[in-house]
Parts: sequence; C-alpha cells; structure tokens
Amino acid sequence: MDIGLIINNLVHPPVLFFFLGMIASFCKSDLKIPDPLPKLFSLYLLLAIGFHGGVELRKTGINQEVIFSLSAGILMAIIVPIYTFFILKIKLDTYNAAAIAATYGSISAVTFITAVTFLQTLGLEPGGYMVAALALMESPAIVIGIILARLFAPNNKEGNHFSWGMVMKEAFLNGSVLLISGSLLIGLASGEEGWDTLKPFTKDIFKGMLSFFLLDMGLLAAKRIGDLKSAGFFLPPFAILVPVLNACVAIFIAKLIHLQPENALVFSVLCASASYIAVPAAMRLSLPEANPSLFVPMALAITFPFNIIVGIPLYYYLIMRTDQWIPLFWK
Amino acid sequence: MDIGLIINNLVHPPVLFFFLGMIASFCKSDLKIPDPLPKLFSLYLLLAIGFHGGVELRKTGINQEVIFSLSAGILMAIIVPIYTFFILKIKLDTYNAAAIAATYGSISAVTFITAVTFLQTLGLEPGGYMVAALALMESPAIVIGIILARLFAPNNKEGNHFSWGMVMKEAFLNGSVLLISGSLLIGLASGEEGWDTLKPFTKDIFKGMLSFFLLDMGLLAAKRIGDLKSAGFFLPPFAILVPVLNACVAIFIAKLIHLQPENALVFSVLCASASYIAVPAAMRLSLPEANPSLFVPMALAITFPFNIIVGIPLYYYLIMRTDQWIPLFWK
Amino acid sequence: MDIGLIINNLVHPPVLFFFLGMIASFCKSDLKIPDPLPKLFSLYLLLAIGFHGGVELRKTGINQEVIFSLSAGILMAIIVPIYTFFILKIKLDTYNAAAIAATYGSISAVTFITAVTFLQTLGLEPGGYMVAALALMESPAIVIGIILARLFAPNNKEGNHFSWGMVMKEAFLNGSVLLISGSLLIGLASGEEGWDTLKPFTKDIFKGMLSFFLLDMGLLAAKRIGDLKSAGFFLPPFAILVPVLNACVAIFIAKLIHLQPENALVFSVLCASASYIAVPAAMRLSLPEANPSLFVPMALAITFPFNIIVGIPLYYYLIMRTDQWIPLFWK
Amino acid sequence: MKRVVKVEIVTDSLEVENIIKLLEEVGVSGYSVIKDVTGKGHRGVRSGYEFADLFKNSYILVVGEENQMHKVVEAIKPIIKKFGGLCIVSDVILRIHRGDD
Amino acid sequence: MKRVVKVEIVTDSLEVENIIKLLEEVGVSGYSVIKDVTGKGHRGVRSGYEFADLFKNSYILVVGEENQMHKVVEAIKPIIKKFGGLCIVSDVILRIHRGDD
Amino acid sequence: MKRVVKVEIVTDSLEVENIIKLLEEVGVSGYSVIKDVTGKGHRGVRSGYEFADLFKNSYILVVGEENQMHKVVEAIKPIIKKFGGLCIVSDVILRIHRGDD
Ligand SMILES: Nc1ncnc2c1ncn2[C@@H]1O[C@H](COP(=O)(O)O)[C@@H](O)[C@H]1O
Ligand SMILES: Nc1ncnc2c1ncn2[C@@H]1O[C@H](COP(=O)(O)O)[C@@H](O)[C@H]1O
Ligand SMILES: Nc1ncnc2c1ncn2[C@@H]1O[C@H](COP(=O)(O)O)[C@@H](O)[C@H]1O
Ligand code: NA
Ligand code: NA
Ligand code: NA
Repeated sequence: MDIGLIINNLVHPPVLFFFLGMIASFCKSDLKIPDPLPKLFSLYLLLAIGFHGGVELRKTGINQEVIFSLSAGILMAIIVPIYTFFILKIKLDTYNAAAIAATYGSISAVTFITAVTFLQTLGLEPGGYMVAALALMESPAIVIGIILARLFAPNNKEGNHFSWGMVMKEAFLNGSVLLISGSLLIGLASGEEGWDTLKPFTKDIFKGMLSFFLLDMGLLAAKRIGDLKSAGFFLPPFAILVPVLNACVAIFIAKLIHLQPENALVFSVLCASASYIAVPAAMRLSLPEANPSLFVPMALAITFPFNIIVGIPLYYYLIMRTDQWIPLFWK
Repeated sequence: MDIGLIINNLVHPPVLFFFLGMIASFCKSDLKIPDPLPKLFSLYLLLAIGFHGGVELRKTGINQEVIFSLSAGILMAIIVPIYTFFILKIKLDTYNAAAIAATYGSISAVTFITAVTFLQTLGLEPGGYMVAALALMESPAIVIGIILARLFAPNNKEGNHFSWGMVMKEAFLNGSVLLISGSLLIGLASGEEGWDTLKPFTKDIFKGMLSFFLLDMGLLAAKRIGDLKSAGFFLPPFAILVPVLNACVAIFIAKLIHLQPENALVFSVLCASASYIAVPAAMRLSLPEANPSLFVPMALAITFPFNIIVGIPLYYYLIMRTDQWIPLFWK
Repeated sequence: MDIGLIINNLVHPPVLFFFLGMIASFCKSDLKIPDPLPKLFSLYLLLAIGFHGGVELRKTGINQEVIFSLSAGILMAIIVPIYTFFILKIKLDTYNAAAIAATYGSISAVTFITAVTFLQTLGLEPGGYMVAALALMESPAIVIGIILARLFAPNNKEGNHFSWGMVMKEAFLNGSVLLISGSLLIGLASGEEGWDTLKPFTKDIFKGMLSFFLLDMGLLAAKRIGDLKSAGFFLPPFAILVPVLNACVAIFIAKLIHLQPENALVFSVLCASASYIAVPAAMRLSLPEANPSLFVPMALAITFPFNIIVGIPLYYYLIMRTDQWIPLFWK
Repeated sequence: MKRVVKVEIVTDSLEVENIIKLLEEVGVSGYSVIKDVTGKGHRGVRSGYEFADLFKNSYILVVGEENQMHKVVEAIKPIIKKFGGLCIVSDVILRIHRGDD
Repeated sequence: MKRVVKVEIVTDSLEVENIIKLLEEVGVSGYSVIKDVTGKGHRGVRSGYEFADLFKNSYILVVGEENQMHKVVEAIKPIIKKFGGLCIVSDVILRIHRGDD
Repeated sequence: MKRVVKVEIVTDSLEVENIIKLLEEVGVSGYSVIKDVTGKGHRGVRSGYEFADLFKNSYILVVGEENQMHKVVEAIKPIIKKFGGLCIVSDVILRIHRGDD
C-alpha cells in the first residue's frame, strides 16, 4: 500500500489536531473544550457541508449517477445493519446486537468531512450529491435496528409504551438529520448566488472549524477508550473489522455502478463509519435495554479514530487498486 | 406588488435558515442551539454592524441628511410608544399597554440587519449613520413607556422602590445599546485602517453568522407562538398591523426629509420592528406589573417573522410606489 | 517619548474594544460575554498563534538567533521569579511571595498577541520562533516559585501530600501550554501547505477574535480592580514597576544577543507580562496557602491593562532609543 | 410558617417534561428544576454527552401539602422505575411563599 | 457535629446579589448558590430567556445557628414577596465545617 | 419507603473526582453531583474564573443507610478540611428507588 497516502493524510492539520487531542487526553492534561462549544462546531459543520452539497447538487442536477449513488446509499443503510446484526448475535443479546447494528448502519458526518478533506489534498472533489447520500443514510439503520430487535426479542412486554411514531420522529427528525437536509435544500434553493454570500463562512474557515472539532474529538475519543475495558474481546476488533468489511462491500457496489474514485471513497467511508450522535439519541426511547456504554465508545473511541487515521487512505488505496482487479474478476 | 421582491427576499440564505428553524420547531425536532451560543451570535452581530456603521459614518461625515435621519429616528422613538399606548389602552390595563408600547417603540437590531441584507441583494447599501439611528432609537421608548405608566397608573404605591437612576441605567446602559454604540465609536475612531484589520471578521463571515442566528430565531419564534394562545384576539393582529402603521408613518417622514430609498427602508424597518432584548430587561425592574408572556412573544413570534418575511419587501414596495403618489398628494 | 506610538497603539480596534469593556464595567452595564465563550476565544487565540508560529519557524529553521532567543527566554523565566521573590519577601509571607513571583515569571499569551498586533501596524513581523519562546517561558517560573516556597517556608508540614509529579504535570501539561506547543508542532509539521488550508481561520479572522476577547478582558479587568482594595499600598505599584523592570532587563539581554527590534519587543513583553491562566491553576495544589485574590487581580487588573495600553509602546520606545545608548555604555 | 412536605427527585433529564406534566395534573402550586446534574446509580455513570442531550440527570424540587405530595410520588413512580433515579421526601417548614406568612 | 438550621431559597436570579447583601448584613458564615434553576410558581413558567439574563431562578442554601437563620428569613422576606419564589427551613446536622468536629 | 440518611456536601469542584473515589470505596449505591455552585465561606468568595476551571464549588448528594453514610462523612472529612466546604446530614424517606417500594 502506498505509504505516501497515509502520510499525506496524517500531516494534514485537521488530523494532526485530532492527534493533539488524543495526546492531551493520554497525558491527563486539563485541556478541555467546554460544553456547549463542541456543539457549536458540530452544528457549524453540518450546516456548512449541507449547504455546500446543495449548491453543488444544483450545478450537477439529478442525473443517473446521482440516482444510482443515492439508491446505493439507501441500500447499504438497510443491508449493513442486517448482516451486522447477525454477526453480533453470535456473542451478544438481541438488544445490544440491534443497537450496535444500527450504529454501524448509520453514518458519521465528521468522518465523511475528513474524507472530503483528504480528497481535496489530492486535488479531487466528490460530487455534491454525496451529501444527500449522507443525509439519506443517517436514519434507515435506526429503523432497521428497532425492527430487528422487535423480531428477535424474547417477548415484547414493553409493547404498550412503544410507538412507531416516536421511533420515526427520533430517526428522521433528529437535529443532525434535519440540519444537514435543511441546509442542503437551502443550498439547492439559493444556488451560486447564495454560495457567494456564505462562502467565507461555510468554506473559507471550514478547515479551521474542523481542526477545532477534531481536537475535541481526539480528547473525547481517548477519554472513552477506558469505557471499553469491560466490553470483552469481541467488540474492539469488531469495531475495526466490520467497518473495513462495510467499506469493501461499498467499494464493490461503487464499482458496479461506476462511481468515480472520489465518490467511491466517500461512499465507502459513509458505509464504514459509525454513528455516535443520531443513534444513541434514538436508542434511549426505542431500545432502552441496550447498553450505551458499549455502542457509544465503540463508534467514538475505535471506529472513528481508525477511519480518520487508517481507514480513509486504506479505502482509497483499495479503490485505486481494484480498478485493476475488478475487470479480471468480473468477466 | 412586485412578487419578485418577496421571492428575492425569501430565497436569500439567512431568511431560508429562519424558515428551517421554524420548520424544525413545528416538527418537534430536537434541533437546538444551546445556550449561550445564541448570545455569541447576537453579540457578534451587534459588534459587527456597530463597527461597520462607524467606519461608514466616518466616510460620509455628519451632513444634513445624517442630522435629519437621526432626529427623525429619535422623534419616532418618542411618538410611536405614545400613540401605540393609546391604541393598547382600549383593551389592556396601563402596565401592559405601557410595556407593549415600549416594545414597539424600541427596535430590533436583527430585523435591521436583515433589511440591510435584503438591500444588498438589490445592489444597494444604506448609509452607515443608520446604525447610529438604530442605537439612538433603542432606549427612548423605554423611558416613554415608564413615564406613561406612571402618569396613567391608578396609584403609584410602589413609588418608594422606584428610582429614575435605575430606569436610565436600564434604558441607556443595557448591554446591547452599549455594545452597538461602543462599536460604532470604535469604527469612527479607527476608520478605513481599522476596517481593513477587522473586515474578514466583521464583514466576510457576517452573513454566515446571521444565518446561524436566524436559524435559532426561527426555532425560538415558533416555540413562543404557543405562549400567545391565552392572549386573546386583540394582540396578534396588533402585532402585525401596528408595525405596518409605524412603517407607513416612517415612510411618510422619510419622504418629507428626502431620504434615499435604501435609507428610507431601513428607517421604516426600525420603526416597524419591536424589541425583544432591551425592553424585557428594562421592564423587570421598572414595570414588574406588566406580563412578559405578552410582550415578549408578540415581538419575537409575530412581529419579527412578519417583518423578516413580508414586512421588509412590503415596505420597500411602498417606498418605491409612494415616489409617484407623494408629489400628487403633497402639492 | 514619541506620543504617536501610544496613540497608534490606542486607536487600534482590539485595544479600543478593551477600553469599551472597561467602560461598560465601570458604568455597571449588564454587558457580559457569558461562559464559556471567553474560553472559546482564548482557545482560538492559542491555537492560531501556535500554528502560525510553527509555520513561520519552519521557514526560518533553527539558526543562531533562534537558539539565543529561546535560551534567553528560559533564562528570564528562571531569574525573574527569583529576584521578584526577594523583592516581595520584604512585605509578604513566603507563600504569597512565591505565588506572585511565579505569576510575574510566567507569561500572558494575549499580551504577547497584542504586541505582535502593535508591530504589524508598524509594518513589522516578529520571528515565528518567538511563539516557541512563549511556550517555553510559561512553565519554568511555576517550578521555581514552588522550589522557593519550599526552601523558605517555615516548616513543610504538608510535605506528605506534596508530589513533584503533580507539580510538573500542572506546570508543563496545563491546557494552555499544551495547546500552544501542540499547535506550534502542527504548524511545523504541516508547513506552507497547512497554512494555506487554515489561513482564513487562523489569520484572517484573528484580529476580530482578538477584539472580542479583549472586550471581555476589559470587562473582567475592571471588575477585578475592586478585589485589590484590601491588598495594601505595596502590591499595586509593584504590579506596574516590576513589569517595567523585567522589560528593561529583557531589553538589555536582547541587545546583548543582537535581537532585531521587533523580536526584542515581543521578548520584553513576554518578560513584562504576568500569567493569569497557568499560574493560578498550578498554585491551587502546589501552594494552596497563597491567596489567589492577590496574584490573580494583580496580573489581570493592573499588569495586563498597563502592558496593553502603556507598556507595549513604552518598551518599543526604549528599544529604539537604547540603540543609541548601549554602544556608549558598552565600550 | 407552615409544615409542608418536600419532594426531591433525581432522574433522566429527558423525563423532566413528562414529570412536569404529571405535577400539573396533580395540581402542585409550583416546582423548581436544576438541569445539569450528573451522577451514578444502578445504571452506571451518567455524566452527560457532548454530542447529544443524553446521559444526564435533572433534580426536581416540589414542596406542598402532605397528601398532595403523596399523590406526586405515586404519579411519578412509573417514570423513575423505567428511566432510573430516586425520590426522597422530608418535612420542612415553608417560611416565605406568596400569600403565606 | 452540631444541630443547625438549613435555609433554602428559590428566587429570581437577578435578586441573588441583593439577597447576598442581606446575608452579609446578618453576618452568616457562608452561603452557596446554584444559578441555573428553572421552575414554575404563581408567576408562571420561568425557564430562562435566550436573549437576556431574564426569567430564571436561582437556589440559595445557607446553614447556621437557629436564631441567625431566623433573622435571615426575616431579612429576605420583602425580596421574595416582591420578586417571587419561596423559602423553606429544616433542621440538619452539620458534620464537617472549618474548625468544627 | 425506607428511612435513609441524606448527606449533602459543598466543596471545591476540583475535588469532586477524589470524593467520588472515596464514595466508591465506601460502596454507596449512587450519588448525584451539581457542578456549578458558587458561594462564600471562610476562604472568601468563590464565584468561578473565566480563564480556568478554578474557584468554583460543587454540590454532592448521597443517600443511603445510616451507618454507611457515617462512613462516607468520615472518609471525606480530610478533603473538606483541606479544600474547604461543608457537609450536612439529615433524615429523609426514600420513596422511590430501583427495587424498593
Ligand atoms: N444513593 C444515591 N444517592 C444520590 N443519588 C443517587 C443515588 N442513587 C442514584 N442516584 C441518582 O439517580 C441517578 C439514576 O440512578 P439509577 O437509576 O440508580 O442509575 C444517578 O445517576 C444518580 O444521579
Ligand atoms: N411549590 C413549589 N415547589 C417548588 N418550587 C416552587 C414552588 N413554588 C414556587 N417555586 C419556585 O419559585 C419560583 C417563583 O415562584 P412564584 O413566585 O410562585 O412564581 C418558581 O419559578 C419555582 O422555581
Ligand atoms: N454557612 C454556609 N452555608 C452554606 N454554604 C456554605 C456555608 N459555609 C460555606 N459554604 C459553602 O462552602 C464553600 C467553601 O467554604 P469555606 O471552606 O468555608 O470557604 C463556600 O464557597 C460555600 O459555597
Ligand atoms: Na455506516
Ligand atoms: Na419600533
Ligand atoms: Na513575565
């Protein structure tokens, strides 16, 4: 594998700030980004990528590649939690298996953003519609996870308190889904002219805000690793291997529908990433039996750093390589 | 009325983010901009427009138009609460009438900013001294409101606790008045050179910060509408009709003193806008008998959205039209 | 002394915002920048100057001037607290003398930044390695202060609770040291390319963020002046005279090692500045007997404003003047 | 000056709205809420979460007549049993309140 | 270990400064304040306001000797009567405090 | 419904972690913490500091069996004596808790 890709990814300031955060946390420094500042950065990032995606989508319009990509995104958001669930059932009870499956079926917007940033250092820019894929892929896994739990749970005695309306609200109207989708629509509606208005805010300072946010992610990821001590030997490797598996499936599908390498990368990163915002929020009401001190640190302290540091360049390498393999294997 | 004006206003990103906030709130999404982030945006906006206004004012200097505009502003800040008070007295007790009169006599800086943004999409830029008008128009209505309450209140038994010093402090030294006036003076003092220093902060990212703030305003405005359920049938229409009335009086005065259309617009918007920051703060001590769950949601949930969405293009339309009527009527 | 220098410094927007904050506080206005927004600004400033310094340091590389400057910085960080301690012992007990000595031996990053900003208005730019000096000068004085306290304290009965590991952690791993050093290393590692990525965030909006932060510093400095009422007649003049003394020593050393005037200024400003972030944090555990309501307001309410307003132009004037004196005195 | 009962509740912050609804139904004269409470109990550590309003407790204080407070406790029991927390009661003297002396 | 009286006050956040002044006048040994308290009472819901420091309560806790606490209650009564809130007292045991045992 | 003892502690925020360690050692069933508490005592005013997490108190609430709470008080005494604050105890009735009735 081209070691230059990893290094190129690693000396990128936002990723370096992620390391700084991890180091600060390991040294037990008192460096801290107090609440609610992390929320400011995450709201900003969602607004900015949503808006940017919308403006770009208006430029390309809705063509075949767009429809194929979005369909593939929804497909993956449905099948990933299903096969992940059955892998997890080997070792875990139904509730935790379903919650972790939803976690890995849904996506992480910041992992997506880091992949876009990685591509930009290579001079590439993924299609704006990939932001639409992101928005579409956040919620379905939550619904699938809950359906799986209800199908396989011993006996649903808590059925009386359960309401599908609630589940749908949590899945499709949670803040992050709404902000990114809404910003995308605003970008679509306001187009180039709107872009000129907001560009200094949504584009120019973007990498700086991302660096700040990744500094905080580093602090938190390192802090949460300890939570996994009691998780046993199964889950930590799962939190690395399943993302790679999901990325491979995604790369395969990307080849099938002839995505450009840059779009294939962000697509595979979406599939490989795990949700630590929308899913925990939805699980509280829908699957209160699942243990958040398993699925949250898995996504945050293992999968997220893995994707940021190793995953993104690895998937890109695989995408560039399989251009040679796939034809052989295909014909 | 030129429907294009409204549409032009509506597809402007900041206004679209206001809608997004309203929609999120109506859907009961958990999207939220946690405290004190809204304060960050509002402090920023005050600092930025104050500073910009000061720099511009230094360029134009103090000429006749400036003096006329500022005098007209103060005049309106005095007469609006007076006639508003008597309209309100028809249905309300003295204390609430006085507090609502102060609310509508004072101004909303964000409504002002949105009007400036609207003009910029038309390629127009109001004079920097209009920011001075804004600063001057924030406080007088508070004092007038309190005077009216003391004149008309049954018997001022609480006189012993009341101090004019306190009232003046609340009216003229509240944070928002001080920040915008101070920033204006700093802009005046530092001029072009200071402008170059701060431009990327106070100008380039301005519309982005405004979008973020309006997102929050949308969330809050929608949430507060419910507070008005118990307000009866009089106040909601009041919260739309009185601003339009105030705008019409302002347009008339603007014509009298020959303001340019862009300055006439921001002047009428100032008069039409209602305060939801300085006034509630001043009322707590000065008119504790007034009910804040009337005057706050009126300003925030009705008048503010109305001005942002319909008012600004409407007043502009009226200004452009009356150029034809006024001469007829005048001679 | 060239009065133009002071005026030039004073009409600079960030300094004017500092005045605005002081005035607002003296007027008892309710203007306030609520927690944790001040933390956002201070984290931003540390990140931005660290990163900028690292990028610049990579350009110059490590030459003789760099090594001399950094050595001089460490030297001053060691000797300043020592002689300051003995001055303070005249009037104070060992614990308070040691804590105040540490305060004046350590540095204030925002004073440094204001000096850099002052130089930029004169068209000068200090070397990036001065940021490294800043980072190196933050911690030693803390260690020296604690050693002095232990040497001179009557009898160290609390020895059982004391741990040097703790002291070193507080001194070298506190958040502000770590963030500025880490950002410097990130700047070093990512160089020009990284700079292009982050410039709009770390440079363009820098002066605006600084203005906001100084507005808050003004509010706080004015508020804290009252804390010194009970401090007696010795400490307030100390908080002005000792910084000037430290600056003079620094200027002398700067001449010896032939620093350029711009580097000599920031060096002397570092020596003259007093810490109000790292030192109070370290003192809680290491010197709990020292009274924070002495050393915190001295640094924040006297030394900081003095340096910002008078000190910076004064030290610059001395540097330009001594170019003529030193040769006479030297030969 | 009146003997009243003080009810203190610690529970999941997201349940505060539901508990308030129940308090309104019982008809209490008022209540007070402290939002940012962390803690630990049978469900493990609850110290908040930076990315969502989760894993945090709130503290609710209600004072009122003994039998009304009894109804309050019964009304909120199912929520506390489901979402965790605890509820303690004690006797206090209400010294100042609107209309009282 | 000492029997003392605990005074708990909930009132408008903006009155905390004035109440503290009164506590100093009575000469209490200390006090504690929790700033962000929301709630509901006779004056309706008080859940804070995003644009100004308004419509929020604070909680004040003071412990001390019985007759001193009695003076505290009398001193703050006018403020609570004017700006709302409540004040409750109860008996507690002070187990740790500077100089006590 | 069970008679328990309620321990309330106010102390330096930075000592909360150490106190929690001691609570765990004593083996309490849970605890609750309110972070942002200001106040005044023998060490002067503690109203927080904008530039560092200093000069602020926290409030800790623990309920449990009488003799366990006695151990809690003894365990935390050295911290309170060193870093300031106070600790009060009182009797309350635990009305709702996991598994109890
Ligand atoms: N013994 C206790 N003392 C004080 N607070 C408790 C206690 N037990 C539980 N809590 C609080 O109630 C919350 C939920 O408790 P649980 O449902 O037992 O996890 C905890 O996070 C604590 O804040
Ligand atoms: N019965 C009660 N129990 C607890 N808190 C109350 C009660 N009544 C009033 N409060 C608190 O005191 C504040 C002011 O009360 P009021 O003056 O009645 O509006 C409310 O917002 C509540 O925080
Ligand atoms: N009499 C008291 N009543 C309530 N809180 C107190 C009292 N004395 C001290 N405190 C709290 O304990 C903290 C530390 O007290 P001290 O160690 O006496 O400075 C103070 O800042 C207060 O928050
Ligand atoms: Na995924
Ligand atoms: Na108005
Ligand atoms: Na120094």
